[in-house]
Amino acid sequence: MSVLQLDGAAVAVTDLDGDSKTVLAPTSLTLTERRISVIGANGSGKSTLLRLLNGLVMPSEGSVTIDGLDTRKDGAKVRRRVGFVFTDPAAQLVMPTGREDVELSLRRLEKDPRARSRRAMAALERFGLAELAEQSVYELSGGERQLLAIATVLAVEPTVLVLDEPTTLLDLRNRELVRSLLAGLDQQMVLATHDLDLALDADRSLVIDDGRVAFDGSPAAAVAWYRQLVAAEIPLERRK
Amino acid sequence: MSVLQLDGAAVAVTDLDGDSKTVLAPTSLTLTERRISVIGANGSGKSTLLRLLNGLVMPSEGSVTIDGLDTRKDGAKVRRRVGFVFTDPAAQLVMPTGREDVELSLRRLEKDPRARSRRAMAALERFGLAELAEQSVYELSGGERQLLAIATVLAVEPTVLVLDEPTTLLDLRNRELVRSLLAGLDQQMVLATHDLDLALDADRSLVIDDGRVAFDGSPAAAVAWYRQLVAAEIPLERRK
Amino acid sequence: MTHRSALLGRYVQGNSWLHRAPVWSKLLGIAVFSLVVFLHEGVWLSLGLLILAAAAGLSSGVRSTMLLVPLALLWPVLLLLFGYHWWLQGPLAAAQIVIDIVSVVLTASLITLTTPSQRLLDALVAMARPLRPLGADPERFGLSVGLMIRSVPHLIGLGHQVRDSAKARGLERNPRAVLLPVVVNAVAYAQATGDALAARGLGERDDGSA
Amino acid sequence: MKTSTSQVREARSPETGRRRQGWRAGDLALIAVFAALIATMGMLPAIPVGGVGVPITLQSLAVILTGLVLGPARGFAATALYVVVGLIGIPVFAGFTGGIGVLAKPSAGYIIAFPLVSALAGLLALIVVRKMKRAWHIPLLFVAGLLASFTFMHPLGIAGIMVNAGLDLRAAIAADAIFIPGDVIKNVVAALIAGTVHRAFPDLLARRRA
Ligand SMILES: Nc1ncnc2c1ncn2[C@@H]1O[C@H](COP(=O)(O)OP(=O)(O)OP(=O)(O)O)[C@@H](O)[C@H]1O
Ligand SMILES: Nc1ncnc2c1ncn2[C@@H]1O[C@H](COP(=O)(O)OP(=O)(O)OP(=O)(O)O)[C@@H](O)[C@H]1O
Ligand SMILES: O=C(O)CCCC[C@@H]1SC[C@@H]2NC(=O)N[C@@H]21
Ligand SMILES: [Mg+2]
Ligand SMILES: [Mg+2]
Repeated sequence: MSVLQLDGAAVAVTDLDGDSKTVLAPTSLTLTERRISVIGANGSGKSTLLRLLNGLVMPSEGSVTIDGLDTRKDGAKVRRRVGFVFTDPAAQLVMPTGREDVELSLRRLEKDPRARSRRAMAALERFGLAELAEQSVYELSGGERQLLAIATVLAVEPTVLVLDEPTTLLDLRNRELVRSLLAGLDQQMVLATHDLDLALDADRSLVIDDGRVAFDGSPAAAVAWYRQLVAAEIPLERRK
Repeated sequence: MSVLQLDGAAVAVTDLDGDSKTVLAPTSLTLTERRISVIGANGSGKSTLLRLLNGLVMPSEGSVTIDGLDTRKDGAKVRRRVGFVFTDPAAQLVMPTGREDVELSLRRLEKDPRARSRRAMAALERFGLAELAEQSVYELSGGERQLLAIATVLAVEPTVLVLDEPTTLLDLRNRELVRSLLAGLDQQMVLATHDLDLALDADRSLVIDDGRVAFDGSPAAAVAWYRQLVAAEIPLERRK
Repeated sequence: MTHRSALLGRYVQGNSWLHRAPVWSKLLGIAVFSLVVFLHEGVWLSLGLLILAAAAGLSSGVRSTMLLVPLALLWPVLLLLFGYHWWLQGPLAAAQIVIDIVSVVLTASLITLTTPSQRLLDALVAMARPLRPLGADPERFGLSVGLMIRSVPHLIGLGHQVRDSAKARGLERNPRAVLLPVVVNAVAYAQATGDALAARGLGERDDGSA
Repeated sequence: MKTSTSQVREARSPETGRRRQGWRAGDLALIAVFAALIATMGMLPAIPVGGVGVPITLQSLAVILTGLVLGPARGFAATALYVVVGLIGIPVFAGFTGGIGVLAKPSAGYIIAFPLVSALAGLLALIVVRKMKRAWHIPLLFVAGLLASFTFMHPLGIAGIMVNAGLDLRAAIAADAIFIPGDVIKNVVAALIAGTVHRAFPDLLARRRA
């Protein structure tokens, strides 16, 4: 397993008014478990934490290292090691059809175009997407597109997988499919989700609340903790 | 309640090679219940069915009428009667702040700018969004944004509300928030969802399978039927 | 979580003379201002115009951090232009060019900073009304301009988002993975916006059935 | 002309097969977003070349692309919207300029030509994606853009330089010639992008419906 390390990493953003706002308070963590799940309310900072891990967001303070590689200095190397699946598949897919998109991912690994094409089709097959390989990605259903986004990232076999709510648009069956596929992978994995069943399927869980790690421990305890957090709030009253 | 009627309505698309593909087989339905839920697998045709109801998609065969208004001939009138809420609220909001977005909705109904502004604030108030009226829509939480999206659609007082998976991107609390809001609305409602609990909360349910209405009846029976459909398939094998 | 730049600024509530001025007068103001900037000669006059623009900005009650947002985004371009024109035409000419850009961008952003988008829309609709006999649809013209202004920051954000997703897959040096997806995503964004308008019965020719 | 967005798939009235009444919300959104795209690409640094003060810019790429992607009517509308917004005084022209004064600049001819270029490129593109085999789309879209550039952009550009910079025909042609290699490359890029966009969104122009 890789060592994902945050040393006092914090994220502040400047909003439209020019004010600075803390999105993630200084956080120190060492993640070495195989499966780590991240849960928390909308806007709590889950996506921000995940994006730190492959250098899509840079810490405004502190540092983030993956096996000793600093995301700030060795961004390209880090991203080659850490694959990222976005919640919004549209943010992920860049080519007009599924096959082309997977092939684009594979360019770095496979120089021979025919072999690349074969590998791409195999990757799509795995997710039951072979028939849709030549269809415009903008004409796929929401769920089909999300499956495709996962397929494009898994095709390059990164050593660490970071997944930001990868199952939100999926139906019962496809959710099961993705869950069992992920369970069968050897890769280390960090996964943010609102699906608490999926979150339970981990070795360690973090609960993020209002930009800080509010709980860190076993998945069962984390889910219980989060449920309590939700229940404690006065219903219909908004956080913050 | 309005009468939503499909008369042999079908949707077929031609791909670039000229091949035709059926997305929705000819369907005849008369929907008059107050709450109708639509469930089914990814790619089964739920969104397509919903989009037919307000003329975002036109039938390639047959017709769709809302209280006798044909979506093909009276598209503009139909869309004024039938409001549509998308899965991703970010796609729905087109103005920088909540108040401006609701005012945009109201432009057609209210020509006087001051009255428009007042009505917009009243609409926001109703959903407990008044304090957030001047905030950038990007700074709202997922749940707030979804509530706002629903508010912008309801501001023009549609008689029917069509919602395509409105709770999928939301956390536990926000899902509850949107659900209780929907339960309190007077409008007739057609809602597609993968959240089977939400689907149970209806007067009538449709299960869509492979582009046709495979089951039509009580929500409890529909959910049971769908679960069975999922269980019956050889696991990990894709439909179709 | 895309980055949203606000080159054109966004409305800031207030009650200054600029906030109260009718929208048409502000549009006329910028038309005249840009004409003067275009016609005048000499760096000192440029500086004078910039001071005028800055004074207008400061008297609008909008915080100076917000007035400076466009500069914060543009300074690399401005520096480049300054260097280039210095080399080509000397420091004074270079200074004039850069100062002119700053004052025009500043005055233009003052319009959006001090006018609620709906009032801007109303004004644009009123401006297009005389063209109705020619087949123009003022309401839809206004909506198009409003959407265009709104889309500029969105497209800049899209540029960042696309770079992010290319980076997330280790494709940072592939130009194919940047310009093309920006355009493709722009089309997708336009379609989503069109659907969102249609879903609310907006943007369609008014058949009088409101 | 057939215009429809991916989900709004009605173009011709089924009874008569004649052109339907007008643009839908989706078309309006496409027009606005592409006008914004031209403005955004115009914000990328312009490279001043030659003595007449017309820079190398990416607007020409955006203008051709707009035509090739949107077709003649929406393409013309989008580019015209961009030009109108610029003439009002919003700084969307090269080097953050704007206002009616640009019509007195040497680059005025190019600006006037922009909408015509989009319209012609769009008309040719419509024929290409409807009538030709897919394998030919990109090369023919390149030809379409090039034809539009040489029919309107360069001749009107030359005329503008003659009128506003007082050059004679030979000198004006020479001044314009500097842009030709770059514009050819831009046409290649525009064709590559447009060909791909039409595959991603067949309903934009390519798909014919019974
Ligand atoms: N670039 C930015 N500018 C302004 N605010 C930002 C920016 N990025 C994030 N935020 C804010 O930071 C907070 C955390 O965002 P983040 O996306 O990490 O939340 P999340 O936990 O992933 O939420 P969700 O469950 O809805 O996906 C939110 O309030 C968001 O609005
Ligand atoms: N324009 C189109 N061209 C080709 N195929 C299309 C088009 N639009 C939809 N489809 C196909 O039609 C099927 C139904 O799509 P639809 O979006 O209605 O599914 P859905 O039931 O909403 O799925 P999800 O649960 O994933 O949202 C999908 O397989 C999709 O790929
Ligand atoms: O001032 C403007 O905004 C217009 C600049 C026009 C530049 C023209 S467009 C055709 C030719 N190719 C270039 O790269 N620049 C010129
Ligand atoms: Mg998130
Ligand atoms: Mg759907």
